[in-house]
Amino acid sequence: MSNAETVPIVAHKEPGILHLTLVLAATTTIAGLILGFVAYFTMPIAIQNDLKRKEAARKELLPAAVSFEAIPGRDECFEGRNADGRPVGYVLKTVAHGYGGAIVMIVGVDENKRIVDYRIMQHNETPGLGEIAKKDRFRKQFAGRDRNVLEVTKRGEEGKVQAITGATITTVAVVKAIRSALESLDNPAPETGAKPEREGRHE
Amino acid sequence: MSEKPSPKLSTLITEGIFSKNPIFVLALSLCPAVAVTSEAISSLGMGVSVVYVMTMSSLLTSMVRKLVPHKVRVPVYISIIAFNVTFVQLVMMAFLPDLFQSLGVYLALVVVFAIILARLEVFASKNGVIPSAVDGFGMGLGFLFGLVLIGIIREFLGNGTFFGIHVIPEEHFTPILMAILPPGGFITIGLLIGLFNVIGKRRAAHAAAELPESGA
Amino acid sequence: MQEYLLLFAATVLVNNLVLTRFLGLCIFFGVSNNFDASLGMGFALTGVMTITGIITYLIYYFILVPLGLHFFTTLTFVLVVAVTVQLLEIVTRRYLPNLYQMWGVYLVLIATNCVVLAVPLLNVDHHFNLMKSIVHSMGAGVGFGLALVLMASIREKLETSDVPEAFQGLGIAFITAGLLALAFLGFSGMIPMG
Amino acid sequence: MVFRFQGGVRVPHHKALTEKKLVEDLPMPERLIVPVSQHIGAPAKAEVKRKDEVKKGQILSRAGGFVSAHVHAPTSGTVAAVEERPNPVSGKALSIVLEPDGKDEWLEGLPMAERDPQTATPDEIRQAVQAAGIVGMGGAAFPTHVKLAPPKDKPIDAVLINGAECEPYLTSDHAAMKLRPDDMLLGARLIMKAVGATRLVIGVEDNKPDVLRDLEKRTAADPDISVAALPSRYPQGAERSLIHAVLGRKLPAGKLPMDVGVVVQNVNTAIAVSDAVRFGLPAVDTLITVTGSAVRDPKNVRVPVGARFEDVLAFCGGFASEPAKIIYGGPMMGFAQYSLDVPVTKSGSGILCLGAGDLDRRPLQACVRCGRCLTVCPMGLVPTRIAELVEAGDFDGAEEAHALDCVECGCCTFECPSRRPLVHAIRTAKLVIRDRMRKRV
Amino acid sequence: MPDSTLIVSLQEMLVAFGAAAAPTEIENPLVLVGVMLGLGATFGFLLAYADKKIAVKLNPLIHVVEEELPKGQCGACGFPGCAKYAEAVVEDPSVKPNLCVPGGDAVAALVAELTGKVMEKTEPRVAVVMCRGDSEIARQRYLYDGIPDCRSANLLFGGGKACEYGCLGFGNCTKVCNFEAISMGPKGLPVVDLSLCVGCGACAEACPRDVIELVPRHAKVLVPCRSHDKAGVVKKACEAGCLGCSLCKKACPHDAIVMDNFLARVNPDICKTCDDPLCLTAKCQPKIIGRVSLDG
Amino acid sequence: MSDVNTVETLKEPLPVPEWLTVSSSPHLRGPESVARIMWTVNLTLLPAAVWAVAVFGWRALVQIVVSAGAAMATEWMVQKLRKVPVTALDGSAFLTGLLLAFCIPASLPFWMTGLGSFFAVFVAKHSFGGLGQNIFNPAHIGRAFLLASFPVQMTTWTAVKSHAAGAVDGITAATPLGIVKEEGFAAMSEHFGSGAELYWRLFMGNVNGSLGEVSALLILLGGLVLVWKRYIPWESPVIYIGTVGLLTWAFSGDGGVFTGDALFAMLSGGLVLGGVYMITDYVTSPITRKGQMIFAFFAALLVWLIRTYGGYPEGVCYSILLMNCFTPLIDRLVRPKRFGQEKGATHV
Ligand SMILES: Cc1cc2nc3c(=O)[nH]c(=O)nc-3n(C[C@H](O)[C@H](O)[C@H](O)COP(=O)(O)O)c2cc1C
Ligand SMILES: Cc1cc2nc3c(=O)[nH]c(=O)nc-3n(C[C@H](O)[C@H](O)[C@H](O)COP(=O)(O)O)c2cc1C
Ligand SMILES: Cc1cc2nc3c(=O)[nH]c(=O)nc-3n(C[C@H](O)[C@H](O)[C@H](O)COP(=O)(O)O)c2cc1C
Ligand SMILES: Cc1cc2nc3c(=O)[nH]c(=O)nc-3n(C[C@H](O)[C@H](O)[C@H](O)CO)c2cc1C
Ligand code: SF4
Ligand code: SF4
Ligand code: SF4
Ligand code: SF4
Ligand code: FES
Repeated sequence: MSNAETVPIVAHKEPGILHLTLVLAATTTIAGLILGFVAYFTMPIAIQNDLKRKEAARKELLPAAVSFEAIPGRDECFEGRNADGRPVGYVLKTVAHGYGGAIVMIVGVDENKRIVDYRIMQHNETPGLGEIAKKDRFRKQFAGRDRNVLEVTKRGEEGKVQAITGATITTVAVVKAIRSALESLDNPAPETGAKPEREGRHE
Repeated sequence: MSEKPSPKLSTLITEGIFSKNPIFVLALSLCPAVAVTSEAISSLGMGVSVVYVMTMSSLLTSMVRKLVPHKVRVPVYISIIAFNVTFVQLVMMAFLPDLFQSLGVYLALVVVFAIILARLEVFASKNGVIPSAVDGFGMGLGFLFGLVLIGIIREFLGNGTFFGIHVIPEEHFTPILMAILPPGGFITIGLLIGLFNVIGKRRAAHAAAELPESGA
Repeated sequence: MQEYLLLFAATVLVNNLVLTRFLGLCIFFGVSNNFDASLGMGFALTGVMTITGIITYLIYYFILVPLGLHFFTTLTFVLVVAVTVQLLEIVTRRYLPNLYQMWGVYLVLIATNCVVLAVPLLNVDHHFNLMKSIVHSMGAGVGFGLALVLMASIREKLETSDVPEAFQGLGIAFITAGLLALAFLGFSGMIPMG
Repeated sequence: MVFRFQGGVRVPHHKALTEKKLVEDLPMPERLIVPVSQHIGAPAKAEVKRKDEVKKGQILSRAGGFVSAHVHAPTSGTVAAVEERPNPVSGKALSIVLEPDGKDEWLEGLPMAERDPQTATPDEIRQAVQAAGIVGMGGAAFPTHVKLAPPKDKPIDAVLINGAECEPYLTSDHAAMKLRPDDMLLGARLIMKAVGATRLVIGVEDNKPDVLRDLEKRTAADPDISVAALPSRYPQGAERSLIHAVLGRKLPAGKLPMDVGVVVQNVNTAIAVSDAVRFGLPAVDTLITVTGSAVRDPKNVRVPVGARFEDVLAFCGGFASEPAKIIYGGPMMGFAQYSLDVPVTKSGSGILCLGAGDLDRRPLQACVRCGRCLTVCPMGLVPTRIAELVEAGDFDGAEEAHALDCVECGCCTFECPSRRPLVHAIRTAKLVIRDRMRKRV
Repeated sequence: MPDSTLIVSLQEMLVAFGAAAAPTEIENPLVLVGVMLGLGATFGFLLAYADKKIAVKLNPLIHVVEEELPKGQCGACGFPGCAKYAEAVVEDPSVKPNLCVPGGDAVAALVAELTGKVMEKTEPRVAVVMCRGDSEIARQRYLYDGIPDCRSANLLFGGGKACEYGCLGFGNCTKVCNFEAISMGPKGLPVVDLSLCVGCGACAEACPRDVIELVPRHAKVLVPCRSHDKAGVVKKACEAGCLGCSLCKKACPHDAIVMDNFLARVNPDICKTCDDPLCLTAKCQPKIIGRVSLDG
Repeated sequence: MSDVNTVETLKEPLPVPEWLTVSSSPHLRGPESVARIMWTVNLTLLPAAVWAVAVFGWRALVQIVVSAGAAMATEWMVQKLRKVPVTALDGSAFLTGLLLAFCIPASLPFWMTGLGSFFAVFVAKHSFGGLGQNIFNPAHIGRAFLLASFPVQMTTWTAVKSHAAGAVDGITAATPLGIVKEEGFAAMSEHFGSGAELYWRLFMGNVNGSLGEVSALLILLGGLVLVWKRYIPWESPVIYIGTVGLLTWAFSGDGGVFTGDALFAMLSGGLVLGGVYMITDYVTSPITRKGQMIFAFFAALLVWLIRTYGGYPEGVCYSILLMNCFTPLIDRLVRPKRFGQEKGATHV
């Protein structure tokens, strides 16, 4: 804010407090009204899009299921049902610390608590490095594993998850996140509403 | 500014892009220039948003300029900008959710870009609707230009792609990852500024050489 | 306690707003060519950010959230920042003239700076409680001040250096900031935030 | 006992050229140029005018106050002019051009009948020194009688005779100590008496073992006199460093030796004191070393004050090769000259002629911040910072960085691997700062 | 990717919108209007109140005056920067309105009017390098090996130039000009750009040899030399040095030229009334007396 | 002195020299020069370089040649472009290149080495004005640049020859610190042994790592020479290496306080190289002794922090770069004591 503006030399009558207040109030009100009007149209679209995306992601992670039921008391944890309404697995959100911060993912698990696939929703890993964890090539290693065969190797040992070269930390984090998801399924649901501060929100 | 009653519209635009480029010359509103330029596409998205916000804010400001008392002009102008920004946010959220996500907080921060408020104060608040809109547009274009240039360079170096398309086959290209990391942003811009200076100097030297020798 | 200390350290060093988040660059490059100004700006920013951090917290959780007006966050916060800064300027000038002498001049610059707006937004984004919001805002200010002072001391040295003409001024400032950021990569992965 | 001081450098001595040579006397030249003022302090005023006939020892210019010194005629002759003449230290100075008549006649009553030094009272000593116009021969040319009159509240317990001669090439103090050791000791005792000191230390660098041995022998019987064999390290002879090394007392910038109870005098000053007290002889000549690779016949020469370089050098056989640099004084602190038409002054210690091969023409580089200049600075300064500030034109900064504390010893520049002209920059700073101070008042 | 770390994520936004405030709720425009009105009014009131009741009133004239100053921040007025001068000239009746050198008469008149002070005329002046001994003409007396700085060179017996009055040519003057009006010419003498020089005198101040003089722009004739040496000495040192022969003085019918210790000096105020500068016809041997036109 | 003077005219007129050089005192200069210092430092690194080639084979040699060559070529090019005196042969660019080569794995593709060396000299050194003006240690900037740009290649270590048989895939082999970071101290001991055997291997240069990490012994010997020549102070390396050992011993042990393996911490990674050659770089470390000691201490603290809590197994490079940022500040605040002045009175 500069003082560059020329102030009139002869002081004419200055607007009073009420005047100033009204001008600003009017501005914000008008702005608010228009925005409210816009939001009225755009918000539903945005919400619809987002719901669709999530639904699609769940479908992909658990192809066997046709419908998903949120499990009460758990944060974003869904039970997948097939056409008969029989549970065929779970899709749930899980978080772990990677190289650059939290990695937020959703994992699809079949009814035998074996991994189907996962999606990384949000992460701060290095693009082109940690990001490889998003790729098919890497994800495929996980299919069919259960929590007992989740170990990382850097040296190509059989039966273990082969680490991304140069991004072992990311690999370990992904594995940790999945393991904690699987473990949480084994535990009873926690008390509802016990999470005032959500975990996993990261810069 | 106010002494020249009607600045030529075309110069307003070229000034914005070149001689008063907000990023390379004025060094204003630098944050997004580093933050969102690791990909060309988000640079473009940011740039277009800024063009919109600048044009519209200038336009609106020059419309209401006579009604706004001096004392509250800053909050009023800021409200006008914020209004435009929120509008962009709402629209983008509905129709371009991915872009919205990758611009993140920086889109909201357009509100406080010094360049926008500065143009409102020194130009839009003293000029008519059309010149103001054009001025905002020109400045916005300069910003867009700078952003996209940086974005293209960084994306190419750091990822080997041009707007997401692999221009060199992936197998034959080892990206220089740092280009899209924070330091890479600063350094790329630093080197670009150096390059601009060298080019500018060359051109000035050429221009001077063509002038007849001026006696003392 | 430890939680707060860690959050503070993380904000100052690991997630330094300027060097890893590119916030407040206009001030960062504009002010750091003068050492004393940088120090002053660091203090002024810390003060302003702490105060706006508190105000925005209250407005957000007691007005916007209950009324479901989240999408006015940007508009509201920016007004809070602008008005707070202007009020602070007027009030300190009147009642704390010494303080104003030292730091008041920087207030003008702060009003339209993105770091001051970004910090409240981040507070909300991280779902920080009031105490954490305060710690985070202060940490952000201190981190910014640290980066400024480092940069200023470096640029002061550069003034007597033979920097190539093409890089003089902003060019070398950017490169320096880049190398600072490269060095600050060393902190990455150190303290998780949140 | 190891005598150590802060900082300093090891310099090549280059003393072999004249170290073994005896002292020769310069034949009286055809013309002398005697600067009217040859000391620091209030300027003296000329007392003669053109065409005046003067006798040797007659006052040519009279002290302009207490901190000032007379200048006496070095020989008998005619005053040819009183005018501005080139000066080896200040560039140009009002000087008395004297044409010797060849008779070298003393003024009436000079030399006096010998006075028994034992009977001289402190006041008499001071008066004799003041009348003789003696100034410090160690380089600074400070009027000696002032140093011999310390104020009551500054008791002096020790007198240091400075025979360090740490400057490379120079051997004039060495030669004097060989030639007139007893006069030197006598002068030193007189100084002790004048200031009421109880201790006398003669500091000599250990690259003069002959003198050290000789002096030790001569003073063995005296419990209050000691001879300190100082390690050869430049600037051992600088007052502050010497006091620190010998007495362990630290003399900060801005303080005088008398603040720590010491008076420091050069060996040649001591000899002059002895001459003045015993025979009333004024300071009309000085012992200098004429040396350097470009001089055909390097010598230690006693020259009348006012002898021009040209004449002195001719006496030493002229040049062996084209000189590239001619320095008045030693190579570390001396003044480079551009003309040979300049006179030797009372406090002169040498004329050094360097050939092109002696000059260091390696290219100048930017400071690599090696910190050597800090390590060697005897004053604990940061020379490179001062130089940087000067380059940036920040003289307030230079003042805050204590540029004025610099004694211009040259250690920093000597040591700098980048060949930075640090002393030159600091001298510029001192000039500008003093200028500004003057304007401030 | 750190770049994307600031995301107020879509999810977050949507959770907020979706869960807490379904779009239907926004339908109630009263809440919205109420909040926005309230916020705007509160802020507006706070600001307005603070401004009226708390703010320290500064004389608004200061800003007005500052606006009129050229903002060279050159300090020629004797104050640290234009803002300080503006403050002083408004607040302190003893500060003259014509101190701004770059602004010249026009600004002085404005400032005088604004502050109600009496305007005195300032002569527009310009820096002139009073030396023509460039690297080809002037002789050196020694090889200077030292810092390329006029002050440092001057320290060593007055520098390498044989003439003790002339320009040393290391360009200290060029480093202090705020208006980029003076720069080193090709032959080691500084050159002043008359159209840029505002006559602030910073360069003259910086010169250790007083080679630069501020000369009224109306000056017509100058002897650009500062040497007080006698002819013999001058001739040995420089071909462009004033010999002190006083031929020009004798040629001038208006007594505009005086001899100052072997140096001819022209009084521009007398000289400006002269239409026919006879002094130029004098047989000046170094040919340095000359006509100038300093009107930029 | 009345007795001696005889008056006699001087016969031969003296040929007065026409051109004399005039400069400020002193007129005598010491023997040291930048080039001499730099090449000496290079020379002290030679044994370690030879050993690295012996251990890693010809690739190590090529790395050194490429790195040093690119550094000098860059310096030459920049100085030609800027039309300033060319100092590419003064040894400082060579040293930067050599030290960079010492910080990278032998298996790094050569073009990356060249690029890193170019970046080091161009961006970190010459954009600041060249020798003496840079803020950051060029060699370390080169390494940090390479690490940030090519993390995969930069963390793929060649196994030392004597160890190659034990490496699983022949090419990649983890460094001791890398294994400690990811799998814990015990896992590292499995690979590299423990106690005296481990120390001996580290000391003699028998572990995987970058070229300069291999032999603590030879680097230390080089350092001794430099200390003896008074080119570097002894305090900095001692404080740096010692503090890391102390902190590790005190806080990083598996069995509680004072059980950490200090010797392992001190000998592994590039700590010795960094302590001897890199925190002592004149240009990028504080100019006063006191400042250098502060620098060394905090750098050590950072090494320990990064090794213990950070994202990287090794913290030497970043610790030094981070402290480089503080160097101008330290120089601003820490001034030597002026002669004879009381404490505290010296600050400007
Ligand atoms: C700029 C930069 C970015 C990095 N990004 C990641 C990352 O996103 N994920 C990761 O696991 N490691 C990352 N690393 C590497 C780690 O710091 C560490 O060296 C690596 O994980 C060791 O893994 P390796 O044992 O597989 O080589 C990065 C390194 C640098 C220099
Ligand atoms: C301005 C000035 C004043 C001095 N005043 C005294 C004094 O009052 N008493 C004294 O004994 N010495 C005095 N000295 C002499 C110094 O202590 C010192 O001996 C002299 O300057 C020679 O120093 P140097 O040859 O080491 O440079 C004074 C010196 C200077 C420069
Ligand atoms: C760097 C430096 C070196 C000096 N070296 C000597 C020396 O070797 N011999 C000496 O007599 N005086 C030397 N002086 C002068 C002494 O500091 C001191 O002024 C002198 O001994 C006082 O005696 P005077 O008044 O009789 O000259 C030196 C001064 C400085 C600053
Ligand atoms: C003792 C010593 C240590 C040095 N260490 C380094 C170093 O770690 N990295 C580097 O690039 N140059 C080093 N140099 C060389 C030189 O100082 C460096 O290139 C400068 O930073 C370039 O301006 C060193 C020089 C010396 C004398
Ligand atoms: S700064 Fe002065 S006192 Fe210190 S070493 Fe240099 S010349 Fe000597
Ligand atoms: S000795 Fe020279 S290179 Fe070393 S710090 Fe001092 S000025 Fe710089
Ligand atoms: S005019 Fe004065 S300051 Fe300018 S170059 Fe000449 S001597 Fe130096
Ligand atoms: S040339 Fe001299 S007088 Fe003219 S503007 Fe520049 S500094 Fe001022
Ligand atoms: S401070 Fe962020 S855009 Fe200016």
